[in-house]
Amino acid sequence: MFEYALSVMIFLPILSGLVLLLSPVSKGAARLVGFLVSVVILLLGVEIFLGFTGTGGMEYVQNRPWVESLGISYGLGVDGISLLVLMAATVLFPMVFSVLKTQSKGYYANLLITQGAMIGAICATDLVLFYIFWEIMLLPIFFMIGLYGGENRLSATLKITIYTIAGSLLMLAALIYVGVSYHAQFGKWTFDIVQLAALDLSGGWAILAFIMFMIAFAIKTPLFPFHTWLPDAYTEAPTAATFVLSAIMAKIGVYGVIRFVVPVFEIEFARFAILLSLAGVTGMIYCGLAAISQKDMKRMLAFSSASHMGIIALGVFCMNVQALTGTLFQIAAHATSTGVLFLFVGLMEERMKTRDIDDLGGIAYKAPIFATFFAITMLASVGLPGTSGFIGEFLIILGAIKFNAFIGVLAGTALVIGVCYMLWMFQRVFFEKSNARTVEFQDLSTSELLTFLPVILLIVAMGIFPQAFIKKIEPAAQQQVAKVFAMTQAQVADTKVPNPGHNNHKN
Amino acid sequence: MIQDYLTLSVILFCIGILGVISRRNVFTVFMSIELMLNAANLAFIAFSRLHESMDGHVLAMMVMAVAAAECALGLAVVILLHKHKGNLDTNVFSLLKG
Amino acid sequence: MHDFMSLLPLIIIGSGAILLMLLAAFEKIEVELAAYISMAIFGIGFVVQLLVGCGDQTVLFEKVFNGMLVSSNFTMIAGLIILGCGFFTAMCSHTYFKINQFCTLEFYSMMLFGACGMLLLSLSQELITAFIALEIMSLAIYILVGYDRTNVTSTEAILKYLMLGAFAGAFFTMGTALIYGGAASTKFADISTSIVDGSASHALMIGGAFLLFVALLFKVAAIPFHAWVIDVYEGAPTPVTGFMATALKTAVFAVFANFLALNDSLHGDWVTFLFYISVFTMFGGNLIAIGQNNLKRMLAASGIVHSGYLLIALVAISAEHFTGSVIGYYLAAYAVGTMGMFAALSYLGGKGEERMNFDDFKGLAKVRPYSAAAIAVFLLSMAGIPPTAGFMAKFYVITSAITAGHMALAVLGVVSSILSMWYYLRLIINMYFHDSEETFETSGSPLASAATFVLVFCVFAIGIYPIVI
Amino acid sequence: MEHTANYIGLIPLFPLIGALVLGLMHMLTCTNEKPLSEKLYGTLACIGPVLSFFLALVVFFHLKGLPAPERFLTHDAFTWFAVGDLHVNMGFLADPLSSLMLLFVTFIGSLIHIYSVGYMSEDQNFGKFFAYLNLFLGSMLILVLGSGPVVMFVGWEGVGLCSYLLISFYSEDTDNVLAGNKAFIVNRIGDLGFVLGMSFLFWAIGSGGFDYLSLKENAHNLTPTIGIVVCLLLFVGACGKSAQIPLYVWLPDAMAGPTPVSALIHAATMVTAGVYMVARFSFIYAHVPFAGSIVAWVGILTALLAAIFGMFQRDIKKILAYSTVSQLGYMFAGVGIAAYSAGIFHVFTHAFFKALLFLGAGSVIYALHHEQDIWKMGGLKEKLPKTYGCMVIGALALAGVPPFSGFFSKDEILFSALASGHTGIWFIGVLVAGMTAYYTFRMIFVVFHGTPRDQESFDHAHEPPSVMTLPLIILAIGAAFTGVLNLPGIFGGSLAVSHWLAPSLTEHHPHVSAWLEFFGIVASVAAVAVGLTIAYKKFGKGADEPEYTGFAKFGFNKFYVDEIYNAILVQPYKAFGAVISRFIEPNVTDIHVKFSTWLYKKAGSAFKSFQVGYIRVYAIYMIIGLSLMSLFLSQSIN
Amino acid sequence: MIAEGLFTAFSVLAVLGALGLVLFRHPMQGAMSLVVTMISLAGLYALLSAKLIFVLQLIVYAGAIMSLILFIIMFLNIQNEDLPNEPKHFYYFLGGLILLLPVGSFLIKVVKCVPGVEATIVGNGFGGVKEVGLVLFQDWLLPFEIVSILLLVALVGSVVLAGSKRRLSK
Repeated sequence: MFEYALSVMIFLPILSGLVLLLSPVSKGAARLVGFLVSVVILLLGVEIFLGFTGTGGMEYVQNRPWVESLGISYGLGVDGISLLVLMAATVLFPMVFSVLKTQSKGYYANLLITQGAMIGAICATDLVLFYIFWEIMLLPIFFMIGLYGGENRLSATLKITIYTIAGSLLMLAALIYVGVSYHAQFGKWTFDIVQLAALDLSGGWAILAFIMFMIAFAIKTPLFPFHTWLPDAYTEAPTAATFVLSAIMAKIGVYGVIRFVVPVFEIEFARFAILLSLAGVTGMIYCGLAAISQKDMKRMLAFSSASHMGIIALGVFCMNVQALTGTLFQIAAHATSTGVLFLFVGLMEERMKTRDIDDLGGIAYKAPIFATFFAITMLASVGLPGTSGFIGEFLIILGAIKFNAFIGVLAGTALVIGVCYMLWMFQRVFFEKSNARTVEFQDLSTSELLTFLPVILLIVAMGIFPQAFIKKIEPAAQQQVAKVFAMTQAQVADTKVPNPGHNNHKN
Repeated sequence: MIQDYLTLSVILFCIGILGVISRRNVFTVFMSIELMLNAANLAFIAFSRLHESMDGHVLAMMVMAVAAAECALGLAVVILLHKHKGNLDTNVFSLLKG
Repeated sequence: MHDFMSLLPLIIIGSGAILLMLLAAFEKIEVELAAYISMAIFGIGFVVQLLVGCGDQTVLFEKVFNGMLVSSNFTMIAGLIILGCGFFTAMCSHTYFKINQFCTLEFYSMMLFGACGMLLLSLSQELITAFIALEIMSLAIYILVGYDRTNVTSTEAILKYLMLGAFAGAFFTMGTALIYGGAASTKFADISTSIVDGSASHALMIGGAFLLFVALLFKVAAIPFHAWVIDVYEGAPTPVTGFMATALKTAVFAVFANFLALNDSLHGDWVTFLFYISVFTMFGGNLIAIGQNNLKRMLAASGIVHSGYLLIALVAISAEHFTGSVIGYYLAAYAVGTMGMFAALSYLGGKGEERMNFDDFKGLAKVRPYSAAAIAVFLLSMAGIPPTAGFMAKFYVITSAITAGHMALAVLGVVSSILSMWYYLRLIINMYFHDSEETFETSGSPLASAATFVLVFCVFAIGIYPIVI
Repeated sequence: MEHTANYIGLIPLFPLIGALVLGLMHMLTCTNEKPLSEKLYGTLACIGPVLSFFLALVVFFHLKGLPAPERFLTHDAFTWFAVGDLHVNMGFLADPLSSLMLLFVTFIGSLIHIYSVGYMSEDQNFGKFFAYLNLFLGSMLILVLGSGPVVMFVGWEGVGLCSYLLISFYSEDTDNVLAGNKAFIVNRIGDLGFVLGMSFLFWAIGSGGFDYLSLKENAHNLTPTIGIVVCLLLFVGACGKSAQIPLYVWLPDAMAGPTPVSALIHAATMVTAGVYMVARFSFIYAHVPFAGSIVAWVGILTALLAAIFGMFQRDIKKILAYSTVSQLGYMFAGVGIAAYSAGIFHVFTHAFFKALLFLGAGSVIYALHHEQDIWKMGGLKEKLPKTYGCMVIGALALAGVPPFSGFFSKDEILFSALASGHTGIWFIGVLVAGMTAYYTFRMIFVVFHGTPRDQESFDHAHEPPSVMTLPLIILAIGAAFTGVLNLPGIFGGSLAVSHWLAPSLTEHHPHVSAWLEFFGIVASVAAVAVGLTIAYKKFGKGADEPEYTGFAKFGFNKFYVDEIYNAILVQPYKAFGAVISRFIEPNVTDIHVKFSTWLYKKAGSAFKSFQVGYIRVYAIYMIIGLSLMSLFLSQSIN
Repeated sequence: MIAEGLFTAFSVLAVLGALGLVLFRHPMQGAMSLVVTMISLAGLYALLSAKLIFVLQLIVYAGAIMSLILFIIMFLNIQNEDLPNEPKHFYYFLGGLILLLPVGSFLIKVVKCVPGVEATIVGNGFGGVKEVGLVLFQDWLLPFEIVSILLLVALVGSVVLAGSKRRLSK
């Protein structure tokens, strides 16, 4: 009975969001609807997670031809690569609805639409379908930032929107190129990623297409140096939008690379892997350094999120199963930790009307529960063992060492850099003397406590029993890496391509 | 010798263009366009002489008809302009720009 | 019989035009009624066109018209678009002329005559017929543009359009002459055969086609023949602008494609030429649109950009098996979006088109959320954001370009649509992210708004069910 | 070869459960008007450690019951994560080495819990303190029991976290929090080394299973270069955790925490984790003596440096802190020269006497109401006789005066250095022994002898409650007599501990003449005696703080190492961050956005200005295009 | 022989007339010179033995259309002062010439490519009314028909634009 689960998960939120937008209901009702819908999605998501067998293939597949003349089909499916991203997109949303109480109708409606679109982008197995959802999921963000954002929200929303659309339009050309060259090689039209993987591309246009794909995903992720929209957007955006952007949308950028770029462009990918991984590491260090000198908590978290995305992306480029699995795991882990952190900051802003670190202090004495939750989340995001953050980062660093010792060592510095700014912030906000502003700080109410508790538990559980997740995603990663390796080996056999991925076949 | 006719028609055509781009007087511009149409007609006739088929003549007649229609409309517009500004300078009519 | 059937829409429109003209001559009816009548005529024409359908490439009345009219799927699509645009234009005009009082009955008959010319143009397979049809269309449009005789700007608009249009027409005739000289005939079929058997003089074909294209490119406002379009769009009454922007462009592109597709070697000669033209058109159009503050001017410029995309499609057509599906689909998508914009403008514009600038629409979403949403949808469709029709159209165009081996053209097209993003979003930002100074009170009939929302539906319908392909 | 014993998984579990319970209780009730009673907290807090201690005893005897080569108890709780060849089990390994650590960690841990019940009374965060303490003990036990490097790393980071939390326990005071941050960050730098070391180790020999026993089997596949890299990286981790050059700077500041914490974490257990780790990886270090000697030299130099600093400190806890660093240096010297058992044995004894000294110092501080400056104390021996006695024993042990425990363990190390030909290390070791004796008894004399320097606080001073003195006494006994556990042959002993540890270590005992051994003992004893006498001469009768001049001033300011680090690391880091976010981000990275926006606007206005509105000009545009095209086309026709 | 002479004469006249049209300041003179051009064109048509077109050129063009234009010029009675004064129009003329050089050379290059065969003697009926009429009504029926629509549009249009003000709809 769950074969249509994915379609429901995609279109239920979108439609209900549209209905909310078009119908004159009160904000309370809108919030209720949003909450219920997101809970339904959550349940479906959990069902999918439990029912997922993890054999490395697509599951919950749906495939309907849509435009026969070009072989575009309405194809959905989940595999180990998309599973955890899907979880991130499904599990966290009810929290948002239950925490953010006092927002307008459009706020909740946009949230729903963007959730549906993101789930669509995650589950799509057809390039064109993916692209469509990929574009749709940006629009609600555009409106949310523009309507409910901070003071210079207009420039922020323009920047993120045009920047991202520019990237994705380039991707459009690239993906059409892929489809056309498939037609040229196999004589039939298809945009189904599984079949497109059979393609082998070469020549200047292929490299150009690869670069265009990578630019699109690099902008979304964001990968250094395409991250410059991020601080403004994250800072100006309303809490929920920041949450969505940081927790899920950024991950879809990385996911896109794994799902659509790697299978099609193995050769180019292997060729550029070093460069890309350098970009990832550079971004990680750069943004980590930038974070240390931020006054605004949200901005600091924005930079920290960018920094983590750098290392997550790095895991993709290392092309061995440890790093790839680490990335897939870290996607979920970082989604939980960063998302919750941004929500916490939103809470603090709601209560104290400021995000400026200098105005805060001594919250821990007033709000031990809040402080504890914040601390756990923070420790997860700096990758302390026993929390979700450690497994992913460890696997990525491990893989990076294998891929290239130098890059691995650089990646390792993530352990230190993250701690520096986080502790500094934690000290200034939660310790030290409490001031007039923070002395009335209210601890989490019961409802908020009940909202956050499951996620906190999830963070810890993912740290202690990661195998439950890893054993579902690992086969897919295994296959992916094996395939890339095979292709690059074949390439190495005839042409001498400098190819860093050529010695990690067995793991 | 057909070439001479055609060359002449080209020359006339170019002079017509010249009139359009170098004059600001509405009438002159109109008549230059008429001149261009005439050049085209000459080419038609010359070609039909070359091909010894009379299609060219028919085409020329059609062009004449079109020219007449355009001319009628054009003159109506000229009258309208004159009502508005009492002046036939095309540069006067440049409110729409930028 | 079938020939007659496929001519039927044309006949309906023509006779409707003449009917309205007579009614106007005797001033028997009110303008509203005329609007309804013309809507009815367009509607019937549309339905008939839809019912007639038609197979591929049938020469109509071979004996009588001796192969000057040919109908095909492509012409049917073009006809549908033209008639649909006419229908919606009539709806908009009804509202528009409730607000602005300078309409007489001839307006609608002129519109029908124009549509008649367009249909002829899309069907015609012979140069002089095409020329006459072009002139019918243009003359009718000239008159509609300058319809408000009391208004100096619209008079200026008609002057510019008429003069430059006649100028371009002269090129068309000269081109026809040269082609006639080259191929000893002006019928597409004969031209094609004479090209094939090599009896046609290559140089004359080149020169003639060149001058011909100058005229056609002028009509579709390709750079560098674009300059008139912006002023004329601004000067013309809003519904007329919509009609020009959509139906006229459809007809001209129909004949353009028919002519290019008549022979492969002919098309081959012009690929490079059109390549550069389309690139310049796309980018120049964008750069013009950036600076505009008036919505109609911006839409005119964006129309230039879309002509650029259509030129890409022209570059990519293959004369062997020409279906024109890409061009048809793009025209349909573009027509729906643009028509919708003008429909919305024609009832939001207010008396004397007082609200035509970007800043006049600040905070529209707060006051009239649904209209704002509709406009946003149209803009997104023009910008090519899924799941609207504009996206699929862009998708098909780029696909055809790459399939034809013009990857560079595809990339440039994509880049230009990046450039176009800003001025579309600008209006959305004005509508949504600012507070409203005024209450957008609009008098007039609800027809235009009805048209707007129907068109919103069409945008999504065409986008999600691209049946045309 | 190894046996499974599921109960060893429980050992770390008890304190962890205790931590969870206490933490929840505190978190949920601390904002109430009246917090829960300290009795409740105290008893709950002490249950976990005590239980673990008993289980540790069980483990010990279980192992003892087995024949020596089979003394390996393992328990794989569950597969933690398995990716590709990387299989990491949440597994525990109890072998002689870990069982020894287990014993004294749980033992001393329990004692210090009990002591803290007294010491921390009337603290509003009583519950939180014990939650942290329990959490620490749990992590420490995971560290000790972990069956592989990754599991060890869990405890490794856990203890680091707890030390951060406990150092910044009095978090209202910024300095304490800063000290905590410093500790955590420096530890993190070390952990970076650990992680990288683990990664290299895995890619080298880890594919056959990533726990100690499998690694030990595959150790022979390790190429020397990779071996050196791995060893040094792991040693970086050890440096961070065990406060060796150059990462020792956090430990003195760590004294900002409550004294029991200093005793348990920063003296007895956590800081020795580095030594334990090196001993754990003895099967690798044994392969690459070069790395070992680097370890040894770093250790002994640290010992020297810390001893120098220790001689000039005025804060009683700082003195002990530097002595800890110095002793850790000894231990690393020991494990560095492949005398693992000696190093571990010193860890063992040091745990007792250093915990004793700290707790003694704690009760002094407690008695003087949180006065830590030794130059404000004096003559306390009649006020605090019990404390005084215990402290003296501890001091003797620390100074290495025979027959106290410190003497035997330290001497074992020095002797092994001598025996294995590391004469330089031995010499410095002896020197440091003398200095140790000096600064230890300087402290003792200044604090307890002479005349009170601060009469008023002297009068209020009184012996702390028995809940605090009892652990002192027990530890004193330990400090006095644990030495006999590893009596060398020359004293008719049989190196019991070394033999006990043998199965889990890879080492060989050089056989040398008894004369050499005797000479070594004499030398170190002589050095100790010299140090003692100098100390007595200077401070025995009670003296006031001398003026520090020249080298003394230099040493008093700890060679300005903190200032240097601040200047060359911390400030540049912050400045760089500021530069990036203020300048580079907007002006360099974002330049492509800015430039394209500018270009976009410019082009827009330019094209706008082309629309002049004159018909003639529009026609001219057309003709310009026309002529260009005809130029273009006239190529194509001949 | 005679034909060549006539051709030269007519073409010179035509070009002169065209130049006059472009260069004369007053539209009246321009119109007059255009008439010259048209008449000489008619002569050329005759040389090309296009009898009907010769006649039509004289009647329709030189007659009807030109007189209409002249009439309008008269009707608006343009005085010298309300003509646009175009001081620089000569420079525009030269600039235009330069601009047109490539175009003209291109077109001439094109027409040079037509086979330069001597014109054969064509049959007597060539270009006569009857023959052209037959062609017109057999082959070119459709254009002929739709031209009527075109003229209709032009008619209505000029009425709408220039006709007397009529009551606007209420």
